[in-house]
Amino acid sequence: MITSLAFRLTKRFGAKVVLDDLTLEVRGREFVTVLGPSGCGKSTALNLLAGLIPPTRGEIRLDGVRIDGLPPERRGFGMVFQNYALFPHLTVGANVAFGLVLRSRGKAEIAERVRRMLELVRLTGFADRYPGQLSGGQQQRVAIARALAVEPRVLLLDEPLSNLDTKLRLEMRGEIKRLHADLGLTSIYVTHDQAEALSLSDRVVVLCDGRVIQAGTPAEIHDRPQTVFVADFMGYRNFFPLTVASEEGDTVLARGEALALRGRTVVPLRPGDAAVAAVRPEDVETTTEPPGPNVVRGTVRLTEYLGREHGVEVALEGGPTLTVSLAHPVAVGSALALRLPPERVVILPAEGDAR
Amino acid sequence: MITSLAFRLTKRFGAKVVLDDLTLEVRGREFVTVLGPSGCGKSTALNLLAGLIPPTRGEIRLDGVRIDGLPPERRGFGMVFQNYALFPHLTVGANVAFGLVLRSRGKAEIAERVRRMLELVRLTGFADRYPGQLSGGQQQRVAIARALAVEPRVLLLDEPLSNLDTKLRLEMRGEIKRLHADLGLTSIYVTHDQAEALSLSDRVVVLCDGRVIQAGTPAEIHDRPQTVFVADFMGYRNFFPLTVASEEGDTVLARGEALALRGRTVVPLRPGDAAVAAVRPEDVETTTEPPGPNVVRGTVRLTEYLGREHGVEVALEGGPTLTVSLAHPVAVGSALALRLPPERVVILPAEGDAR
Amino acid sequence: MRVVALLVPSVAYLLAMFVFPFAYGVLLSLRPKGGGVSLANYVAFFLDPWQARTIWVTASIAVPNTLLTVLLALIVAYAMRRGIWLERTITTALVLPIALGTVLVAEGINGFYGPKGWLTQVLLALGLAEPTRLTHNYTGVMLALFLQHFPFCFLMLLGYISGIDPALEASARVLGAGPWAVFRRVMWPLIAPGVAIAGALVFVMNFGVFPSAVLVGQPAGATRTIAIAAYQEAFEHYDMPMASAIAVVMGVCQLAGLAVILFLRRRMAGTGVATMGAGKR
Amino acid sequence: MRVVALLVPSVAYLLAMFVFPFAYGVLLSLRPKGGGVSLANYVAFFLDPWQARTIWVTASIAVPNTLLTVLLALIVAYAMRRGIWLERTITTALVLPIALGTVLVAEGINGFYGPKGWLTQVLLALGLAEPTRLTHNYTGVMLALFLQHFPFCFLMLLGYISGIDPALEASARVLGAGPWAVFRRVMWPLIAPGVAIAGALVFVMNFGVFPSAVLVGQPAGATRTIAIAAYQEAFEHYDMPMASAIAVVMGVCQLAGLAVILFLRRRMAGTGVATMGAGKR
Repeated sequence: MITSLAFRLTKRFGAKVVLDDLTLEVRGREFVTVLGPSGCGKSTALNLLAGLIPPTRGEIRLDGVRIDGLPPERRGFGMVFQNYALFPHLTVGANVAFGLVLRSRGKAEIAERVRRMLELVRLTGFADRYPGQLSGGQQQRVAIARALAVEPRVLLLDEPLSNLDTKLRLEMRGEIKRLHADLGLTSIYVTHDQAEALSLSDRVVVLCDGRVIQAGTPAEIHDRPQTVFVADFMGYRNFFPLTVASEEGDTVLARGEALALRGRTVVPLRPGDAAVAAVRPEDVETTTEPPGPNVVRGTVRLTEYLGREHGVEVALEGGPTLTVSLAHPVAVGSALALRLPPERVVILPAEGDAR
Repeated sequence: MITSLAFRLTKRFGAKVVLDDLTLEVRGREFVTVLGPSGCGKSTALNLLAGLIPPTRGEIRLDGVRIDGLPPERRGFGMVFQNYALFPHLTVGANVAFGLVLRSRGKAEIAERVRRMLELVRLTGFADRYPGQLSGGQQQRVAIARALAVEPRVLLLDEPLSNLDTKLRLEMRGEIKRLHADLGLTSIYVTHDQAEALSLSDRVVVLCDGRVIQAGTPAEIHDRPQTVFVADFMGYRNFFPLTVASEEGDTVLARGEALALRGRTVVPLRPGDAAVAAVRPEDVETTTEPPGPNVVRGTVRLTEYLGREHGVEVALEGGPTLTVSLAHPVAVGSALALRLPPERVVILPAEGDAR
Repeated sequence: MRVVALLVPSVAYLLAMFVFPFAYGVLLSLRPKGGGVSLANYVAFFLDPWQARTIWVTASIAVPNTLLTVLLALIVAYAMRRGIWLERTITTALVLPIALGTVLVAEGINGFYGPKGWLTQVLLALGLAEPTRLTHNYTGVMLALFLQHFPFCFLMLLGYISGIDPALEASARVLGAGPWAVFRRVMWPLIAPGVAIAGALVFVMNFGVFPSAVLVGQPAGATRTIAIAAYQEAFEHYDMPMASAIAVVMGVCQLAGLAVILFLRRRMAGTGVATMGAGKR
Repeated sequence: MRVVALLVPSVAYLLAMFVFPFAYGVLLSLRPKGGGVSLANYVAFFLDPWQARTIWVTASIAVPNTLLTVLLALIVAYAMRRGIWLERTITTALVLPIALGTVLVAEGINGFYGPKGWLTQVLLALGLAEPTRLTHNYTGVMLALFLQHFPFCFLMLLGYISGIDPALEASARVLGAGPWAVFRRVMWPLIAPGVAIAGALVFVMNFGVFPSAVLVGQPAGATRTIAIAAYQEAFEHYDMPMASAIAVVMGVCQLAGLAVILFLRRRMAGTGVATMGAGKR
């Protein structure tokens, strides 16, 4: 069990800055997710931590001791790769035993530990198969068992679910969560999927162009995004550029040509500031209230059946489009009055280049 | 505009039956989705329709005329591939113009049509770029523009969104929906993603091991799955093997050692039949009712933050695990009383090998 | 760092081993037997028609043979791009000549195509041919070079072509392209760089033709290639500086051929017919 | 169907072209000059020590040279698996000998390594060596074969090794494997099939050595290889049946070498050290 993994890393490839002073301290048993779009530097960060590529500048301390000088094989980490990276010439059992054999454990101990690991990932009886004979989900479970077999001080996971089907992804997400909790692991998880980040993590770090945009608990990131970029990533699908009209505490009223919205602020705003109002499709509700701030009217343009809900695209009077999620079906062309609850609207500073 | 595309196709590779008499009639302007796990034969079906591989047996009729003897270039279909399959040596404009050039259209007509197509997929100004210079989502849009440029009689889409990020996938789904509606297309869409199938389709065909398991509107498939396989695919995550105790109309009561559930049936069941009760995590609610049919008690074992909801795994008294989705957080270890509303529980026949 | 430290000496030695002999040859060619430093050897070569015409002789073998080899290899490799029946057997048969070496190929050619060979006898028996001479002349050298270089060229192109994503072809078909349009508009532009490389390699090997020209050719006349001229100076007249000069002339001719191939490739790219990265994704 | 119809005749012709010469040779070897059908040629070859010892001479060149070439190529290709500085230049330098042909390589070797060559003179000047003879003997042939076959072998192995998913190595490192353990436990088992193929090819080419054995070797003695014996029968004594018999003996030796390589590869696979599909995913 470790107490903390602290690092501060910069990586350049030629003139391109891939990671710009990424600083983070992960506590023991914590599950931290690095969330960002492809190319934001999140996989590079994981490779730097594992020692697979050298940092341009920076340090890594495990329980206060610098480990950035150590080669990967002496860091005692576990890593799960996006494409599984199982050894194709070894059986499942030999794959899981790989790290233990290198640590010169006794034969009986290795056999017992491999058995336990396969049981843990629910693959008892698969020890003699080869990776090529397994399905994607089974291969991913072997990769996890192999990384866990050596009791890693820190478990690094590089988009481990992105090659799986939707259904399998959901199942494996639960599996990872369970293993992390049951085994008391310290995990750093890299993904571009917000649902994975929210459901798995104790803490989420949102990365963009090699820089941390926001970090916090899943609830903080989900409910209190500080930039349009984070809000967009967190499922706010409606963005309206407005101007702040008035403020009281952490609530402001913002106006534009077509609509006026009252909403929460996370970053302080002053009257006259350019702002962007963000709202999720699920937070919009139908209403019978008369038009006014936070109540809008529009015409249904497109509907999408989503099982329990109906995704509806509404053309608002005055131009903008609002995407909403309703419990009951509506007909294309019909008129709707909608309320955007102020406690669910987030007013963010408009930053030209925040994306 | 076509009136109907009817086919009946069987495909064997050696001894393996990949498609077993897949029969379907697609009407003009219809959006039909073939849904199934990987390896179920859905991509093979699309390749047979396009003429890229010959069927072992069967026929394809477009508006009553047999077209299965025609080579792919004479069927007049459009196809969008999972990996985009853009021509890397041609510019975006030349890619989109490809089919028009082969049809010997005039220069001015081609230029105008390419311009309109790129506008349609919101890529105006990208005509002179090469595919390698575009992001995944942009490449996918070029692939769609290229397929649409020739005004295909039928548009075939082979998991077109599976290589994209979560957020982009959502955006492109809307885009495809919009194009299908605006242009009056007839589309056949292949996917393993239930959300895509539900949101896009007029009709969904669920395929398993080359055979149709169930076909119907998205709502039918979603609300009235006929087998455990379909229910599993449609997000029913809780399955309890029970025995039917009594029936009244399309409602039955089923019992097991740990719980008794009243629920809807889709396929008729008789007392004594082995059955499986299926319920979605979102349909379970907390309750204060005393224990009885459809009311269960258990202990919270694991929780997952999902943004607006909390995924909770509950160990029920008597053994089984129930996954539920609650609006408010609960602590691990706390006791819960839960109600499984009878109108939301589906009782299905137990079929040993239905998966 | 450690890797570099280990690598530098070995790479340096390899470079020395491979490059120095040629640098040595160039310097040697400038020191004619008579003494001093001059271009005398080159002047002598170009003024002696018996020597100078070897350039033309070699080119008349190398150029058509390169075109023929590349064209046939391209056709066969393209037809086999999605795998065919007995692929392994056929590939093995094609690689036999490499494995068995120049001499045995030459002997096989003499036996099969020679005046008493099977082919001639079968053709004569069928009344299909006059007794034509196919060996110990230009034709014999062409056959030998083809047998030796076709397999290389074929395997290179097959690797190149089968690396192209099959979805590109499928996509072109659905868009309305027949087999020929698929080749011309999609596959050829993607294959062209590979064809240029294969062609360059075959040309350079053809231009250096030596054993075949001796064994199944007419080394004193119609197939007296420039390599034979160099060989005679070096190992019959023991005039190493002159041999080196001839070798340098040969190298320049090979470079000229490569330049032409590169020029053609670039022109095709310029007119939009060719190339923008190979098919592998 | 149409494709098959087009392909069958061309493939048939190619097979005929490549396979028949060798079938012809085998039949010819069974019809000795004296007449009749017998094994007389083979008996004569094995009873004449001057002829029979060419097998031993050839093997003593081919076997060590194959081991040396494959080992060095493997080391360099493995070290270069993730690309290195000046890769293009180094690769070009290595390919020069192929391009320039056997004769020029031989000449370069004589010039560089010969008694008056640069290497000897530098070594002498530095007082580092006795004036050793490096050419026109066993060493000369070894050098020439190495220069010719190393590039092939290196490029084949580099292609094979760089096709292995780098994540496998990364994953082994993180699991606790140092560079040597990575090679022994992960990379070598995956590379072994490629090494076997490259070794087989180099061995077969080495065993057929002819021009190098003549030009930089001692063709009348220490480097009188089996190919030289065949050449002399065919083109000096004009005894084609005898030459064919020698060629068949050579082919059998080559096959025996291949069998040994395949046996070694299979044994490694059996003990779990090697192979289960290459690295490409």
